[in-house]
Amino acid sequence: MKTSILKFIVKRILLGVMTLFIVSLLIFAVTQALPSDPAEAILGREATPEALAALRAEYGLDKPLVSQYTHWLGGVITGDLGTSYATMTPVSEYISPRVSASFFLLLIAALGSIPLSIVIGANAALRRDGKFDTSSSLISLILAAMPEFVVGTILTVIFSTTIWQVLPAVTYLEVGAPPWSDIKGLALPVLTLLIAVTPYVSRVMRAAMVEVLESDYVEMARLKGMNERTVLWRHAMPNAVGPAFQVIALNLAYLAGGVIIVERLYNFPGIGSALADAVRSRDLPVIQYLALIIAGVYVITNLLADIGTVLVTPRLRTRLS
Amino acid sequence: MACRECLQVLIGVEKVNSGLRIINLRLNVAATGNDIVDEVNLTIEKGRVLGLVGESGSGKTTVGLAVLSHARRGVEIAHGEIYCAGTEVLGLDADAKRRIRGELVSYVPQDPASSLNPALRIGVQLMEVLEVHDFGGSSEARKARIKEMMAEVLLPTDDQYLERYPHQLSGGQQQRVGLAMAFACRPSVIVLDEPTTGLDVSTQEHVLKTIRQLTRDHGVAALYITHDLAVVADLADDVAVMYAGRVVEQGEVAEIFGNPAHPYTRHLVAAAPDIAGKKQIVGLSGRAPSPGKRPTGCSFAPRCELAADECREAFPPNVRISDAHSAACIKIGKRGETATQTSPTIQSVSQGDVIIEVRNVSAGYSGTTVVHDVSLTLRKGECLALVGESGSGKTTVSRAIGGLHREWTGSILLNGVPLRSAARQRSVEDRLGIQYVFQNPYGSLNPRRTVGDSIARPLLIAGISKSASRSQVLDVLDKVNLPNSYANKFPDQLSGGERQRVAIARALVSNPQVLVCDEVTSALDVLVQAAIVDLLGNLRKDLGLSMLFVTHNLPLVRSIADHVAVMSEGRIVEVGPSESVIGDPQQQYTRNLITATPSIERSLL
Amino acid sequence: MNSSEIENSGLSRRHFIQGLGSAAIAAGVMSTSSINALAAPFAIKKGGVLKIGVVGGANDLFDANYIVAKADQARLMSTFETLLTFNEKFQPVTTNGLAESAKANSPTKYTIKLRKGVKFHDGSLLSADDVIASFKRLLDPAIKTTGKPLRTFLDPSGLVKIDNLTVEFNLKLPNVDFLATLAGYTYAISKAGYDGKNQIGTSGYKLVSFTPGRESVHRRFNDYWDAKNVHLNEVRIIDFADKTALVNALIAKQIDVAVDIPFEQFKTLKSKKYLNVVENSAGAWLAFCMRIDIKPFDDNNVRQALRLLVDRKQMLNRVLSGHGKIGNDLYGYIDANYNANAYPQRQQNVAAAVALLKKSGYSKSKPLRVELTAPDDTSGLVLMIQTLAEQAKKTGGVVIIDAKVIDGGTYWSSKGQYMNTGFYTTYWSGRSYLAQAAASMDTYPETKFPPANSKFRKDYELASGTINAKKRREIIARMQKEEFEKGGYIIPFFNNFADAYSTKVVGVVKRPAQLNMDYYAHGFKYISLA
Amino acid sequence: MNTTLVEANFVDERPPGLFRQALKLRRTQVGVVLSTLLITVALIGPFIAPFGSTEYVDMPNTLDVPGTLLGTDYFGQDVLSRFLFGGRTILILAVIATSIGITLGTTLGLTAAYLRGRYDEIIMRALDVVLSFPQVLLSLVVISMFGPSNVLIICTVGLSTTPRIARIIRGSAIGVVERDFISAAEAIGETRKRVVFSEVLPNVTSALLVEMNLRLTYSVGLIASLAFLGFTPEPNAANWGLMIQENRVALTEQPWGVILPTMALALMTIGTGLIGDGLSRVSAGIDRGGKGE
Repeated sequence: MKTSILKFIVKRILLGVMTLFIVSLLIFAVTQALPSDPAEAILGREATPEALAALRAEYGLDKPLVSQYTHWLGGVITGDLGTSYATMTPVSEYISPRVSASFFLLLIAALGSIPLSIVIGANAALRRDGKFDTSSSLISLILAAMPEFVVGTILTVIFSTTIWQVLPAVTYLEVGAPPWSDIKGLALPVLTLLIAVTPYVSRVMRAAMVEVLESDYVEMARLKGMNERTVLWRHAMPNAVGPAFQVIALNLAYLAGGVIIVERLYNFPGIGSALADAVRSRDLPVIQYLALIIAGVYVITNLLADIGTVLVTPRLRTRLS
Repeated sequence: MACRECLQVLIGVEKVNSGLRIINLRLNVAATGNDIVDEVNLTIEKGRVLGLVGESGSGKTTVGLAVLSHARRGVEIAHGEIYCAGTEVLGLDADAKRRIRGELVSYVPQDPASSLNPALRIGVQLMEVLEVHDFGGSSEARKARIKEMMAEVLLPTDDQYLERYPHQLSGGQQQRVGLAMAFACRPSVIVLDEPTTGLDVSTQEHVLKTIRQLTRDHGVAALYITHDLAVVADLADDVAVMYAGRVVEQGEVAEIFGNPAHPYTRHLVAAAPDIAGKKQIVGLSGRAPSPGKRPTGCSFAPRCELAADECREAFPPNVRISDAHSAACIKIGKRGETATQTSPTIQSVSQGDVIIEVRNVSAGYSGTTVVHDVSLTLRKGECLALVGESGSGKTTVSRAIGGLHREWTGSILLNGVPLRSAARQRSVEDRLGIQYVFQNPYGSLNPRRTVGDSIARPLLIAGISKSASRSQVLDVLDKVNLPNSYANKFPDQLSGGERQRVAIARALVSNPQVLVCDEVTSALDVLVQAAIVDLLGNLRKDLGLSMLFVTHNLPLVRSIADHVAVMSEGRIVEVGPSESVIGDPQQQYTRNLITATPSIERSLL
Repeated sequence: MNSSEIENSGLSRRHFIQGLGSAAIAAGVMSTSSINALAAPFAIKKGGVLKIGVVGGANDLFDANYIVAKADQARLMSTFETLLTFNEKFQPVTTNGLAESAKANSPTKYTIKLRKGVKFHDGSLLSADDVIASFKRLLDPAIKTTGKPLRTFLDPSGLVKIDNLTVEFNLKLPNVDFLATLAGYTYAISKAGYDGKNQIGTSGYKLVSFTPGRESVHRRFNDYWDAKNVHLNEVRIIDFADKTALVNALIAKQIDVAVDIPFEQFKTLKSKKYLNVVENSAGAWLAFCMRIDIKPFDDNNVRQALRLLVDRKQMLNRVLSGHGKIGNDLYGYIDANYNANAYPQRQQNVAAAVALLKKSGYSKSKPLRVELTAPDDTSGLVLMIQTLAEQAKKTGGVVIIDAKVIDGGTYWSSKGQYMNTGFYTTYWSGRSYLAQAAASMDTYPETKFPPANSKFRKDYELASGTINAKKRREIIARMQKEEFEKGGYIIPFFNNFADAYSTKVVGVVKRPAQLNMDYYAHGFKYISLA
Repeated sequence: MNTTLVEANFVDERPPGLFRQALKLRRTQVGVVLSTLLITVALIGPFIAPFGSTEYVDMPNTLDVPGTLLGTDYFGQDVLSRFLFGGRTILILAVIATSIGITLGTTLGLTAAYLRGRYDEIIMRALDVVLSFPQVLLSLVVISMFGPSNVLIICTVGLSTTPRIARIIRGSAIGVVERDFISAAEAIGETRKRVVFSEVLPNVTSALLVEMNLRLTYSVGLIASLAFLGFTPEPNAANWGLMIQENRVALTEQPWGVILPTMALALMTIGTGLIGDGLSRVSAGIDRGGKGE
C-alpha cells in the first residue's frame, strides 16, 4: 500500500511537471509577444545599432526562438535565470529574497485562513440557519464581494492613517532582513489576504460540512449515542476536509495572484510587486520566472491537495493498492 | 386520549415492560404542522420481531427513528410515548437520549454502505459504541466483546479484519458489521430499517438468519421495517401495516397473511409475487397521499373499492378481529372484486419466429470480461426473463442488445441480421426495433423535458413532423393508461409508477418489435410493480411484443415470463420454460437461489 | 532633467535625460552665495537614521551621470557632487560644489579650480584627472549618460589638465551658459575609472547597499570635506511603487520624508501637525509637440489655432489642481529673459482658432481630426491630452482630437510616438532659454522647429557667444518672437512639485530649487533629526 | 385489472423553478433588490447626471462646489455625474466577459464530462494550464502585451474565467451523464451535440446559475482591480473600478470619489452574491427541510 501511494505521488508529480512544462512554453510564447525591444529597453533609444546588436548577442536575443527557449529552460533548471533587464542584476539575486518574503506572507495567510475557514464553516453548518450561520454567511458574502484593493484601502484608513494609527501602513523590510522581521508590518497585508480568501473557503467548508452532517453515517453516529463533539470531529470533519482540500488549493493559488495587488497596496517587497513592476518595464526574464513560480505554486498546491485528499479518503488510498 | 386504558388493555401492557411499546405517536412536518405519522400504537414483546410494512412514504422509517427518540431535520415529534424496556424515551433530555441510543435501543440502517463512516476503520466504529456507553469497563473487555459480536454475525474476528475500511467489505459484510454494532451493547430494543434491501437473496437469507438468531438469543424486541412482505412472512412474529402515516392493520403473521382484513392489506398481499406458486399479481392504481394532503376520513378511501361515504367522514376506529389481529376499517369482512385471485394465467405463446438471437456474446468493461460466451434466443411474442444476482452480467447482456454497451464480441441478430454494437451506428429501423426501458424511472426521464417531449423525441429524430408526432404521443399515453394531460407534465410531477409508464410509452412510440426491460419494477412499490407487470403483459398480448425481462426478482419471473435464463458470474447456468426452471430447477445454483428466496406461502405452511 | 512626474509617474522611462540646464548667464563672476552655509538657528542633533520614501521600482538605477526617476535623483545626489551648484536664483555658485572657483575666460574657455583635500569614499583624493575622466564619460556616446547636449559644443580634446587641481574647458562653440551647465546635477564627478557600478563619490554619505526596487542605504562618510554639516548616521532611500502607499507610510510615521507628494494629498498632509509640506517651482514644463514638418502641422495656421484653443487656466487646474504657473508657449521660465518681448498671455479664443482653421480649409464638414498621444507612465501628460480633447469640443466639431494613451515603453522607443508623430506630448525640467533652445533644436528635435535656413539658428549661435547681457536679451527676444508666432510647442503651464516631511526633520531650507528637498539637501547635508 | 388509471386528484404540482424557489428566501430578495437598484443606476444614471461624464466643473478634489452635490473629483469633474455614468461600462464589460467564460466553460465542461476518457483528460489538463495562472496575472501579462483595450479585457477576463466554470460544470455534469436518460437519448440515436446541449445542459442549470453569479461578481472585481493596477483602456473613462483608483489618492480630501463607486461595486457584488447564495442554497436542497422518509 505504501509503495502504491508513492507511485501515485510520483505519477502526480510527473503530471505536475508536464503541466509546468506546457506552462513554461506558454509563458515563453506570451512574453515573446510583448512589444518593444528588450535590447533597446536596456540601452535606450540613443543606442547605436552596433551596441544593440552586441547586447542582443550577449543575451542570445538574436538566436532562433527555439534555441532561446531551450536556453531559458535550461537556465531555469540549472538555476541560471539570466539577467533582469530592469535591474541589470541576476534574476535569482533580485527575485530570491522576494520569493521568500511572498511565500512567508502566503504561508501566514494560508495558515490563518485555513483553520479560520474550517472553524467558521463547521460552526455555520452545525447550527445551520442559526444566528451564527446567517450572520457569518452574510459577512463573508460582503467581504468576498469587495476586491482586495478596496478592502486594503479601507483597512489602511481604519488602522493606520485616518481613524486609528495603530498598524503600519506599509511593510518595510530592510534588505537582507527575514520576512518576519516586520511582523507588525505584515498585519495589514495578511488581514487583506485573509479577508480575500476566508469567506470563500469557509463557504465551501460549510457546504461540505452540511453535506456530511446530512449523511447517513453521521445520523448513524448520533443514533449510536455519540456525543456531538465526537460526531463533528471524528465522524464529520475527516469526510468534509477531503473535498475542501481542492478548494483550499485553488484559493492558495488565488492568493498567489492576490499578492500582486496586496503587495502593491502595502509596498510589500515580494514577487507580486516585482511582477507588476516587471510587466510595466517589460522585464522579460523576471516576468517569465515569476509567472513560472506562480504557476508552480498552483501546481504544487494542487498536488498537495490531491495527495491530501487521497490520504484522508481511505477509499482512494486503498484503491491504489 | 380517552381510550388510552382500553388501548393498553388491548395490547397487554403487563407483558411489555421488557419490550417496546409505542403509544399514540404523532410526528409532524415541523414547518407546517402536518402529520407525517399519527395514532401509531405498537407493542413488541421481548424476543419477538414485528414487521412494519408499507409503501415508501408511509412513515415506517419515521416511526422507527422515533423509537430512538430521533426525528430527522424538518420533522418534529408532536406527542406520544415510547417505552423501551420500560423507559419512556421521548421525554428524555438530550444527554439521556444520547445515552440510551445504542445501549438501550439500537438501530440498523437501510444502507450499510452509506451508514458506515467511510473514513473510519470498522474496528474503530465498533469500539466507539462500546466506549461511549462505557460497556465492559475495560478496553480488553470491549475488544473481547467486539470479537464475540463479530463471531455472532459470522464475520472474521481477527484484528486485520477490524482494520478494514467499510468500502473494503461486501454489502452483506457491511450489514453484518451494522448488526454487530447494533447488538454490541446488548440493547433491549432494536430497530432494523430495511436492512436487507439491496442485498442479493442469498446474502439476504444469511442476514435474516442472523437477525432471527440474535433477537431470539438475546431476547430483544425487534422492529423490522420493510416493504417486502415475503421477508416479513419469513422473519417476523407480528406484522403492522402502515398506510399514509397510520397503522391500518396489525396482528400475527399468519393472521395477516392468511386472513388480511383491511382492503389495503389485501391489495398488498395480492400484489406480491410469490416464488412458491404461479400467481397472477394484481396492482392498484393511484398513490398514497403525502402529509398535508391527507383526507379527513380514511386515507385509503380514494383508492378503496369498498369506500363508502362514512369512510370519508372520519378516520375509522381500530376494529378488533381476533386476540392477535385488529384493523382500522369499518368494512372489514366485505370483499371487493379486485382482490380476487382468479385471473387467467399467461398463455404461453412461444414457438414463434426467432426475433433476437444472441450468439456467443462476451462483454466487458475496459478489458475486464464480465459476460462469457452467452447465447440466447427470443422468439416473437415471447417474454424471456433474464435473472441473476447483482454482478451476474444480466444487465450487460441487455445493454449490449439495446446498443447501450459497446464493448462486446460475438453477434446479436435482429430478425437474422447482425446488429452493430452502438445504437448510434445502427440503422433507424434497427434502433426503433429494439427499445430499452430502464430500471430507475427517476433517472431515465430528463427532468427538464415534458413527458410529451420525451416521448416524441424518437419520432422527431426519425423525421416525423411535430403535429404527427403529437397524436402518436397521445396514442401511446393511452396505451400505458395515462391521461392525455400527462403529456404536458414534467417527470417530477409524476409518481414512480407513472414515470415508468411514461418510459414504457417512450419505448412503445417507435413501434418496436422487442422491448428490453431492465429491472423495470425494482425501484417501485409492490402495488405499482404489479400494475406495471400487468401493463406489460397486456401490451405483449395486444401488440405482439417480444420482451426481454431482466430482473433479480425470481418470484416475479413466474408472474410474467414464458422462459427464463438464469445467469451467474457472466454465464448462463440454466434456460427453460419459467414453470419448469422455477418449479423444478436442474442446477444447484438455481436451486439455491430459489430456496434462499423468502416466500409468504412457504412461511405460512 | 524632467521633473514633471506630476503624479504616479514614478517610472518616467525617458531614456535620454538632458543635463540640467543653466539659468542666468553669470559669465565670470562667481559669487559664493551662502544661503546654505547658514548658521543653524536650531540645535542640531547628531546621529539617527533618515528614511526617505520615493516612488521607484525595479528600474531604479544608480549612476553618477544618468537618472530616470526621482529615486535615481535622490541616490545620485546622496553619493555624487558636481563642480558647481545653483543658488535660489538658479545662478551657478561654488557653494556645496567641488570647485573652489570657476572662471569664464571667454565664451569658449572656462577654468575650474578644485577644492583642496576632497576625498572620495574610498579615501583617495579628488584631482583634475577625475574631473576630466568624468566629463570624458559624459562625452562618450557609447555610455548611457545625460551628456548628449554637452557633445554639441565640447570635445574630449577640449578638457585640459592645468595642474592637479585645475581643469580648463575649451569649447568648440561659444556657450555663455557653460557654468550653469556644470551645475547640472547629473554632471557629477566620479572617480577616474568609474564604470557605473562602483558608486564611489565625494558626498557626505557613502553607499552601503543598493537594491533596485527596495532601498539604498547610505552611511556617514567621516572624511567628507564638509564634515561639520553632515549630521545623520544613515540615510535610507526607500522605494514605493504606489504614491498612495508612500503618503500612507508618511502619515503612519514609517518614513520621515515623502518625496514628490501628489497634490491630491496636499491639504491632508498640511493639516497634520507633525508634517511639513513644501511646494517648489523650478520652471519645469509639460508640453504638446506639433511636428512642423508633418501634415497638418506644417501649416502654421493649424499650429496657432491649436495654441488658441487651449484654456490654460483650466488645464492647470485640472492637471495640477492649480499648482503651477500659466505658460505662454515659451520655455525658460527660470531664465531672466523669460518672455523678453512681454507678449500678452495667450488666452483661449475659440472663434479666432476656428477662423484661422477656416483659412486653411477646415470646417465642421471637413474637420481637423488629429491624433494626440501621451505615454501611460506620465499621468500629467495623460490628463493633459484628455483636457485638450475636451477643450477642442468647444469648436463644435471643427477640431476633433483623438486622445490616445500609449504604453510608455512603446511611446518613448526609437520607433514610438515620441518624436515620430505629428502631435504628441513631452516634458522638460527648467533650464535657461538658450540651453533649452539648443536641446529642442538639436539634441531632441521634438517639433523640428526651426525650419531649415531659419534665422532662429543664426540668432542662437549669436546669442551663445554674446557676453553682453543687454545685447543677448535683444537677440533672445527675436528668437522668442519667432517661436511664439511659428513654433511647434504648446506650453500650457510650468509645474510645481512638493515634498512632505516629518517635523522631526530639520535643516531643509525652503528656497527655489530644481530638485525635491532642496536638491535633496545636497546629499543630505545640513539635515538632522530632532 | 381496470384499464384507465384514475388521475390521482392529489398529484403534486410541479415544484417551482430554481429561481422562484430561491426568491422565497429573504437573502435572494435582498439580492434582487440590490442588483436591480444598482443595475438601474448604471443604466439610467447617464440620463439623469447633472454634468457630462468628462465635463470640467471646478478645481479638482473640492468638496463644496456650487451646483454639485458631492463636489469634484481628481480631474475637476462632478463626482455624482461620474458615478452615474460609471456603472454602465463596467457592468457591460463584466457581463460580456462572464458570458464568454460561461459559454466556453460550459461547452468545455460538458464536453469533457460527456466524452470522458482521453478527451476529458486533455481538456481538463489544458484548462489546468490556464488555471495555473491567477486571473490577475494572466490579465496583467496579456494586457501589457497588446495594450489595454475593452475587447482584450473582456477576452482575458472571459478566458481566465473559463477553466473555473468548466471545472464546476464538468463536476455537476458527470453525475448527469451517468443517468439513464442520457443512455436513453443515445439509444434513440440523438447526436452527440444534442445530447450534450439539450439533455445534459438543462440539468446543470442550477450549478450554472450559481457559478454565473459568482463569476460575475469576480469579473466586476477583477476589472476593477485591473483598473487599480493602472490597466484601463481609456483613462478617465467613467467606470466605477477606475474611479476608485483615480480618486484613491485623494481619499482624505474628496472621499465621495472613492466611497460612491466602492459602495456601488460592493452592493452590486453583494447583490449578485446574495442571489447566487440563495440559488446555491436552494439547488443544494439545503433549505428544503428534512429528507423525510
